Formats: sequence, structure tokens, C-alpha cells
Amino acid sequence: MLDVTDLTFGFGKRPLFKGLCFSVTPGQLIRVDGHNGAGKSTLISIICGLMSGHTGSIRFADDDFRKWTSWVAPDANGLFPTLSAVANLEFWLRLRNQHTSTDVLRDCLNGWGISGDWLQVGLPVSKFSTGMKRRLALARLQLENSKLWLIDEPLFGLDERACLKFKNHVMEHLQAGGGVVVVTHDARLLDGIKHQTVFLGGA
Amino acid sequence: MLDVTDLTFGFGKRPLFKGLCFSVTPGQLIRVDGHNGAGKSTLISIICGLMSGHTGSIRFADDDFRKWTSWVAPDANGLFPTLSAVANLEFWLRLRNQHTSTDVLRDCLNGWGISGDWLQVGLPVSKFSTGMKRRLALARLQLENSKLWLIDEPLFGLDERACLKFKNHVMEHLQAGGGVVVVTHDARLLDGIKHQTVFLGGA
Amino acid sequence: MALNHPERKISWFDTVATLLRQSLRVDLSYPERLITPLFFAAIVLLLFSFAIPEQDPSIQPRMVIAQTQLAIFFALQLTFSRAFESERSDRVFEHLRLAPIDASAFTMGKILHVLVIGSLTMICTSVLSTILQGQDLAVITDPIFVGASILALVGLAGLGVLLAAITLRADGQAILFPLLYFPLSVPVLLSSTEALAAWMERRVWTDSMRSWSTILIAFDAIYLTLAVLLSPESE
Amino acid sequence: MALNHPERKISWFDTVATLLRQSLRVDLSYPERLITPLFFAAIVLLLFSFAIPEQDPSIQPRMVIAQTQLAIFFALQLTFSRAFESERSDRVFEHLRLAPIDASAFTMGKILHVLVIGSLTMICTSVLSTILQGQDLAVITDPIFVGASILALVGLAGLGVLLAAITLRADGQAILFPLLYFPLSVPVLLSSTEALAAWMERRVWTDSMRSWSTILIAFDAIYLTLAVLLSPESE
Amino acid sequence: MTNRKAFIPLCIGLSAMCIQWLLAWYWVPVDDAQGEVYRIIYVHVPAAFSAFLSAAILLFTSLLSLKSNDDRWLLTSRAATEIGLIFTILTLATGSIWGKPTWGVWWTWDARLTTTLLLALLYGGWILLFRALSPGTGRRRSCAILGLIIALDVPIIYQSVNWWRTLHQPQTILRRGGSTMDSDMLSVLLGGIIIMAMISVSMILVRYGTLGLERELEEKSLGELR
Ligand code: HEM
Ligand SMILES: Nc1ncnc2c1ncn2[C@@H]1O[C@H](COP(=O)(O)OP(=O)(O)OP(=O)(O)O)[C@@H](O)[C@H]1O
Ligand SMILES: Nc1ncnc2c1ncn2[C@@H]1O[C@H](COP(=O)(O)OP(=O)(O)OP(=O)(O)O)[C@@H](O)[C@H]1O
Ligand SMILES: [Mg+2]
Ligand SMILES: [Mg+2]
Repeated sequence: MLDVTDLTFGFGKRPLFKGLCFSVTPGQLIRVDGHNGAGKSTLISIICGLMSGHTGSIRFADDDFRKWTSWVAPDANGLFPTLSAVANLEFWLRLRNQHTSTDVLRDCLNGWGISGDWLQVGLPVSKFSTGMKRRLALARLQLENSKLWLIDEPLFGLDERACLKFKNHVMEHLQAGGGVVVVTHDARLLDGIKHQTVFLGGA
Repeated sequence: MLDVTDLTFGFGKRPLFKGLCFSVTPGQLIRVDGHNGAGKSTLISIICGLMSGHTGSIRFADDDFRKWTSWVAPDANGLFPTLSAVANLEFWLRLRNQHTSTDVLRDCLNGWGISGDWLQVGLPVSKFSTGMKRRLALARLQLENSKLWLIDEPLFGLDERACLKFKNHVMEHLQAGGGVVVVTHDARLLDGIKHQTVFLGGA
Repeated sequence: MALNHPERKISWFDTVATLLRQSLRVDLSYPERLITPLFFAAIVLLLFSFAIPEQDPSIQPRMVIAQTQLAIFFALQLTFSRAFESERSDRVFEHLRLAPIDASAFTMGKILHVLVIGSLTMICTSVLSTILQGQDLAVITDPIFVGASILALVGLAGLGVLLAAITLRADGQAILFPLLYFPLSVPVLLSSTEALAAWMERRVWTDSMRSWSTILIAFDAIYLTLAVLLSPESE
Repeated sequence: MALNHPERKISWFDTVATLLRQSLRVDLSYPERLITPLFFAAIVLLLFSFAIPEQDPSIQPRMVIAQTQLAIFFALQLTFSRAFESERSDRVFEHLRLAPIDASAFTMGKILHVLVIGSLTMICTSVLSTILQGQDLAVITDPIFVGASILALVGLAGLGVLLAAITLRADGQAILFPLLYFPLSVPVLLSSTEALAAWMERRVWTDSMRSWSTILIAFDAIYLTLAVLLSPESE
Repeated sequence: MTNRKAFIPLCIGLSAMCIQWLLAWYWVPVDDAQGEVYRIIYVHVPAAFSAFLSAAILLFTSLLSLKSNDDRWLLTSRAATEIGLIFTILTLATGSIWGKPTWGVWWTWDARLTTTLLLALLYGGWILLFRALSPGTGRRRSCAILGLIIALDVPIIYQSVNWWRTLHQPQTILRRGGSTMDSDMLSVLLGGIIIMAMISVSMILVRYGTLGLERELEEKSLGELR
């Protein structure tokens, strides 16, 4: 799905990573690891095309990778703060030509523990707690149902239950032949999931 | 150090917590636990006096609690984004009448892995990675050396090494007779530390 | 799982419509945002009335137009600088860049959004301004005035979106925006003002009017084209 | 560990000085912030010169003063509305509230900061304006002009800080600030303008000048006192 | 928290107002200079005074809510502000309607008109601020401060007319050395002012009651969801 070959990037002269090679095939999970400041988030941004200035090649299996790729980052839930959870999901799904009925949305949100007050009163997302926002972002990831997930610290702020739920979603996704590139410092997520690690920070 | 008695708070009429009682004595760590959206961050804000509208009492051992209390929250590192790490630390320490020499600051930052480029080039904090920012906030916590720590998800974004380092700091702090109120979903921090748990979310 | 992704992309027009709808939805979720530019215009006019001394009656009508235009301009500036506010929060903009939509559709949606709220602001401000200056509403229903205003609005909207998109990811967007916006808006403002002034003086279609309107239209075209062409694509 | 916390609080004056130094440091780390208001003022002046028709020579000097004042005012508004920008990011403001400092010291530090950058803005804008309008610099070195300007600045600064603090945690701070700031600054502006106008007319110290300056000083006092007394303390 | 009692003075006030209007329309003599149109004064001036009255109440409640620990006074402030805004707009509207025949324009930048407009803007700003803040001490404090400033602005409205050149009527009712108005006109006008003041105060009380109800309802609906 994704081939990264000989990728080199650095701010200034010092490279953050050098000659990086890896590829993601269906059903495979790649963990990007490294100490804080190693360049993991930068790597994800570069793969997505949100940052440029690298050398080396990044090749996606298909023409417009945005059709089948989803992205989440720690400070980027992509939520409109004044709108409700449902309004947010609807917008992002419609942009991907997914006409999910409100019932399905509500069910999914219920599964993520976003129910009662938050839905019915139409509480704007800005009033959600840290973990609820992240849950909403992951609900979107689940509903978008893309082939490739590029996820940067997905577990941030989640409680035990939500972590487990997400882990299950990741496993289902892999089983269905999806690919994942994940950055996480939290070993809980990867316990018992076969994965390859790309290590940054030695450069 | 801190006595919370019969604390009740809710947005609207539904209480997030009701009749909460706990106290922090020297050398004690209190963990606030609960699912996402249970009201943990809200509780910490109320204790600090950043939010109001509660009933019940919050009593600190001494007159101006701000002199001997430090606070950290997931979206609140309290950093001036355009200034360097050292400039940030200096400012906050000076406000607490601590004249730490630049050498000591550098040593401390080195200990947290903030060295080389970040210090010498005077990289503004806005260019730090998620984990580096959090490390800097924790370095400040360590240097401020307050009696009581009110910390909300301190481990957010930290890698394994930094987590361990912080855990050591917490243990030292407790041994020296400090008190801690911590919110965390990450069990790594509390492994092997004696603590009491305040559970929210049953209300 | 839809791994063989059925068409996960919507048509250009649907995209524009969806984006426009969402922008308006955000506006409505916080309607103060729409009202404030009007308040602001009222206060700008009030300041003018304080600061600017009594005028010769002969230039009074020109003064009315001038003050109306300035008030509109300040109000629009406020409107535009907020047009990208929701995209900046929580990195919605990056998410949009990674959604399967055309950059040009995004820009077009934003331009339409800005035109919608801009026209609202403009109409209300003009009415307010004529009333507050004790003028007849006929002044602002003059077709030439309306035409010049619309052309100016289009130019300003194109420019605003262009710059907002460019500076969106720069630190301190709030500051960069006026820094570039004001100088670049001068040609549009100047030509619309001058075209209008020429009209007000003679009430006939003169050469000077023609040349100023040509400039106005040229700048409209330039800014609009640039905005759509230089849409913030994936880098 | 300093569990028996030796004096962890610094004196009121030290606090003010530390906060002022930090604010200026932030400004210098990001000098665009200081330059933009000037830029903005230049463009406001430019717009005036386009939009406002030729004037009778008799009111020309008053017109110059008026335009200068408006330009200064708009520039100051930009400066003030950003006064709390660095405190709003990363919840620095909450950290300040939890630092062992007096709320009044915080406000005073901020007022001084705003006065420093406000005077800079004001001086530069006045010079710019007189030059752009082809006037003698003597106009703006007149002691009465300087005095009135300083008094006006103090009132505006007090008000600006007060309002910035009030609206700090409001949704849509960027909108609410000008909305409240403009109407409330009218007494200050009006009295300084009128005092100055009275002076320009006769060049003697008249009764009307006296009463306008009294109002001006009264408002300075009100806004400053309210700002310092009602500083946003811990809730 | 229903405020039924406040409806009684409101009804009395409204019926008294009807009588006053009848008197104003049929009983008091026509003005020599302005003709029939001057009769709008019987709405205009009472509305203006009621708008000021709200500001006075706002001053009072702001000071109290600076001191107090709950939102009671804050809600009263809100009620006063809303009613004040209504009466300010009424003053502006009647004034404009009156201005068109007498001055030939709907609006002019006269001091008192300007300050009245400012009052409307400030009342509006207060409400916007209230809505933009989340409940708690912070909101109480911020709104109280703003309320204080607004209330301080009102005396200027009243005084500025003496200081600033003006088109508007000079003060004729309250002035040193007695009023310059016809005594019939004056008594109906004074009556109108008192009646309108009564109406506005009872409106504030009623509104205060509904604000309390609104809050309770909101809380109930949240409570039932659990
Ligand atoms: C939009 C336009 C107007 C506004 C905002 C306005 C505002 C006010 C206000 C605030 C007052 C009460 C303050 C005071 O009594 O000193 C007032 C009183 C009054 N207004 Fe107006 N006014 C307007 C137009 C007019 C016009 C056109 C007339 C008549 C030519 C008029 C005649 C009066 C009179 C006679 C009083 C009573 C003055 C007194 O006895 O003190 N007003 N107006
Ligand atoms: N202004 C508000 N109005 C209504 N509800 C609110 C408001 N602010 C927060 N809440 C709700 O209060 C609850 C508690 O939020 P809080 O941030 O304290 O949760 P938390 O326990 O810290 O969760 P997390 O583990 O996700 O950080 C959430 O359900 C949130 O939706
Ligand atoms: N604009 C910039 N100029 C210079 N250096 C930068 C810039 N942006 C980021 N950096 C540096 O690049 C490095 C990589 O940052 P990145 O956010 O990718 O780290 P990360 O691996 O995601 O760390 P974390 O685990 O903390 O999230 C950091 O050391 C950071 O200081
Ligand atoms: Mg990262
Ligand atoms: Mg939390």
C-alpha cells in the first residue's frame, strides 16, 4: 500500500532520519518508535504530504491516496469546536461520499461512550473532555473505514476501556486487510499484535 | 496539606461528583481515576480554584496555597511559545522567588534530554515535539519543588525513559514528604508506588 | 471493510456545496460572529463623526460615500479575518488537506462563504451608514454604487481567501493577514472609490470611470484566479 | 526539598517588573507584532487620502489631526487586542493565576506593557501621519497635543487591559474585545479630541478645555482604578 | 421561582399606560411649534428614563454581585440589561421617528443621540459577554465589572448635552429654576415617566423569574437523561 524508500529529512543540517526504508502491505502494522523529539510525528506528516523538504521517495499503491487513507495526530482531532459530535462526523463522512444514517452514527458514538447528554443536548465538542475528543476522532477513523491508517499517538487521553476497544478495532482492521502506521509510546496498544518496528533516533 | 470534604459539582444539575471526601497528607499520593469524561480534570481545576460553582469545602494547610503548589494539565504546559526553554523556566522560577543559575537549569534540562540544539540554538518552544514540551513542563515542576503537586495526565506524550525518570521524581518527592494528586490512565506511573485512589464516575 | 474503495470522492460541486454548508453551519452555531461586524461599522462611523469636522455641503455626498466605503471596508476586514477561524482550530485545515477533495473546490467553497457573509455585512453596513448619516436610501440603490460595491467585494473576497490560505499555517496568522491584506487591497479599493467618485461628480459615463472600472475588474480577475489556482494543495 | 517554603513570593514591584520584562521579551521574540500596528496605521491613512475628497484649506489642519487620531486609535486597538495573546496560548494565564503573585501586580504589569508598546505605536503613527499628509512635525510636538495624547493613551490602556482581562476566557474573544472596547473608549476619545479642538481654535486655556480635560482625567482614573482593583483574581 | 407577584404591577402599569396614552392623545393641548407630532414625547421621554433606570439598577446589581457568591444578582443584572436594551431601542426608534419631521433626518451625530446609541451597543455587548462566558465566579465578576462601567457611562449621556453643541431638545423637565413646559403636558409626561418606570421594573422582575425558570428547566432536562 505504501512504500517508503531511502527517506531522509532534517531541520537544518542535522538529519532526523536518513535513508529510511519500509513498506506497508495489507494486514501489516508498522510501529514507528523513538525517543521524544526523534522525528516520529514529522515522519508521519511527511508521508501524508503535510510537510515537504525530504529526499527519497514515498509511493502509495494507488493514485489519490487521500481516498483510502485516514490520519490522526495528538493535537489534530480535526473537530469543529462549536458543532456537536454528530455534526462533525457527518461533515467528514460526507466529504468521503459516505452517507451514513444518523442512527448508525449514534450507535457508533454510543459504542465509544459518547451518548446521553453529549448527543442529545448537542453539546459542542469544545466542551468535551480530552479523552472524549480523542474518542470522537477515533470514531471518525472507524467510520471512515479507510485502507490505510496513519495514526500518531492514538491513545492519548483514553481510559482503559477505550484503549481496549480501539485495540480491537485495530485488530479487526488488520484482519480485514488494512494497513496501519502507528506512533505510540504506549505498549498496551501493541501487546499481542504482530508488528514491525521502524526505529528513529539513532541517526 | 489538603482536605477536601463533601465536594459536589456538576454542569447543569447532574452532578459529576457528589460528596467527595479525601485528604492529602505529607508523603501521600492520591490517584484520581474514572472513565473519560468522569470529571477528573474538572476536579483538579476546582481544587486549584480555576473553576467554581461547587459545594463543599476545600481546605489547604496554609494560607496562600499557590506558594507551595504546582499544577500541570494535558493542554496546559504553561509555555510561552516564542521563547526558548531556558527563558521559559527562568520566568516561572523567578515568579516564585527562585534564582536558579543558568547552569543548574541547563543541567536539569539535560537530565530531561533537552540539550544540544534545543538549548544552544535557542529553539522556541513552539517547535518542540509534543513530548519535549511535556518534558519541559515536568522539568519546571521538578525545579519549582513545591510541596503539593496537582498533576493531570503528566505522562502524556512521554517516552519510556522520560516516564521512568518522572516516576523516580515522584517517588523522591513523596519520600521528602511532598504530596501528590495525580490523574492518569497510564498504570506505568503508579506501579510500585503506594497510593490511594479516588474514583469518579459512579455518581 | 471497503478496501477496494468504491468512489470515495464526491464531485467538485458537491464538495463546494458541502464546504459552504459547513462554514455557514459554523457561523450559525455562533451567530455573534455575524452581527459584530455591523456593530463595528456603527462604531467606525461614530468615530468618524467625532473626528471629522463639519464639511462643506458641496462635498457632503462624496463624504457620505467615502465614509460608507471605509465602514464597509473595516467591517469586511473583520468578517474576512475570521473566515478561516474554524479551520485553524484543532488542525481542521490539515484534515481538509488530507480529505479527498480538490484544493480548488476548497478555495471556491471558502470564497462563496466569504461572499455570502461579506454581502450580508456590506448590505447591512450600507443601510446603517446611510441612515446614520441622515441620507436617503436612494444613494445606495444607485446601480453604479451597487455594481462598484459588488466588484470591490469580489476582489476583496478573492484576495482575502488567497491570503488566508497562504498564511493559514504561518505562526501568528492574525498578524500576517492584515500585513499583506491591506496593501494588496489598495488597488481594489482605490479603483472602486475613484470609479464611484467619477460617477458622483458628473453622473455620466466618462473615460476616467471606464479606466478605473477596467482596473477594478482586472484586479478582481487576478485575485480570483490566483486564489483558485494557488489553492493550498498538498505540498 | 523546601517543604517549609522559604518566602516563595516576590514583592509587588518585583512582580510587576518581572511580568513587564517577560512581556517585552515575548514582543521582541516576535517583532512583527510591534510592526503590524504601524503598517495598519499607514494603510488607514492611505485609505483616508483616497476616499476622502479634497478639503477646504481652512479645515485642513483639523483634518490632519482627525486623521492622525483615527489612525492612532485603530493602531492602538490592534495593539491592545493582542496584549494578552501570549497569555492565552498554552493556558499560560491559568499558570499565572496559580503562581503566587498578586492579581493587581499582574494587571499593573500588563498596563505598563501596553503603555510602552502603545506609546511606541502612537509616536510612530503620529510621525508617519504628519509626514504622509505633508504637514510640519511641529503640529505633533505641541505640548498640549502631547499631553492630551498621553492622557488619552493612559485611559485607553487601562480600558484595554480591563476588557482584555474580562473577555479573556469568553468564546470569541477576538470579537467581543473590539465590540466593548470601541464604545467604552468614546468618552476618552471624545474628551481628548474636544480638548484638543478647543485648543487648536484659540490657543488659549479656555473653560471648555478645562472641563474636557477634567472629564479625560476622570475617565483615566476610573478605568485605571477599576482595572487594578478588579483584577481577575483566582475565582 | 415563578414570579407571579410581579405580574400584578405589570398589569396595573400597562393599564395605567393605556390611560396615559389616551390622555396624551386627546386631552393635552397641541404644541405650538411642532404640531401633533410632538405627542410622541409621551412615549419617547418615558422610554428614555426607563432605559436609564435599567442602568441604575444595573449599577446596583453589579455591585451586589461583585460581593455575592451566587448568580442571583447576576441574573437580575441580565434581566435589567435586556429590559434596558428594549427601552433604549424604543427611545432610539421613537426619537428617529420624531426626528424625521422635525430635523428632516432620521439620525444625526448629536451628543445625546450618540450616547443613547452607545448605551444600546453597551447593553448588547453586556448580553453578548454574558452568553460567551461559562457560568461561575469568573462570569459573575466580569459581567459585574462591565455593568459598573456601563452604568458609569450613563451620567455622561445626561451631562454631555450641556457640554456639547446639540440639535436635541435641551433638558426642560429637570432643570434649575423650574420647568419650561406647559403644566398639563408636564403632568401627563411625568405620569408617563412614572408609569413606564413601574412597567420596566416589573418587566425586570418577570424576566428574572423566567431566567430562573429557564435555568431550572435546563438542569431538569439534563438530570432526566441520566
Ligand atoms: C434618535 C433620536 C433621539 C434620541 C436617541 C433621543 C434620546 C433622548 C434621551 C436619551 C432623552 C432623555 C434624556 C434627557 O431627558 O435629558 C431624550 C429626551 C427628550 N427628547 Fe429625545 N432623542 C431623539 C430625538 C428627539 C427628537 C427628534 C426630539 C424633538 C424634536 C426629541 C425631544 C426630546 C425631548 C423634548 C426630551 C425631554 C428632554 C427633557 O425634558 O429633559 N428627541 N431624548
Ligand atoms: N462547559 C461545560 N458544559 C457542560 N458540560 C461540560 C462543560 N465542560 C465540561 N463538561 C463535561 O464535564 C465532563 C467532565 O470533563 P473532564 O474534562 O473533567 O473529564 P475528565 O475526567 O478529565 O476526562 P478525560 O479522562 O477525558 O480527561 C465531561 O463529560 C464534559 O463533557
Ligand atoms: N520548525 C522546526 N525547526 C527546527 N526544528 C524543528 C522544527 N519542528 C520540529 N523540530 C524538531 O524536530 C524534532 C522532531 O519533532 P517531532 O514532533 O517529529 O518528534 P516526535 O518524534 O513526534 O516526538 P514526540 O515523541 O515527542 O511526539 C524535534 O526535535 C523538534 O524539536
Ligand atoms: Mg510526536
Ligand atoms: Mg481530563
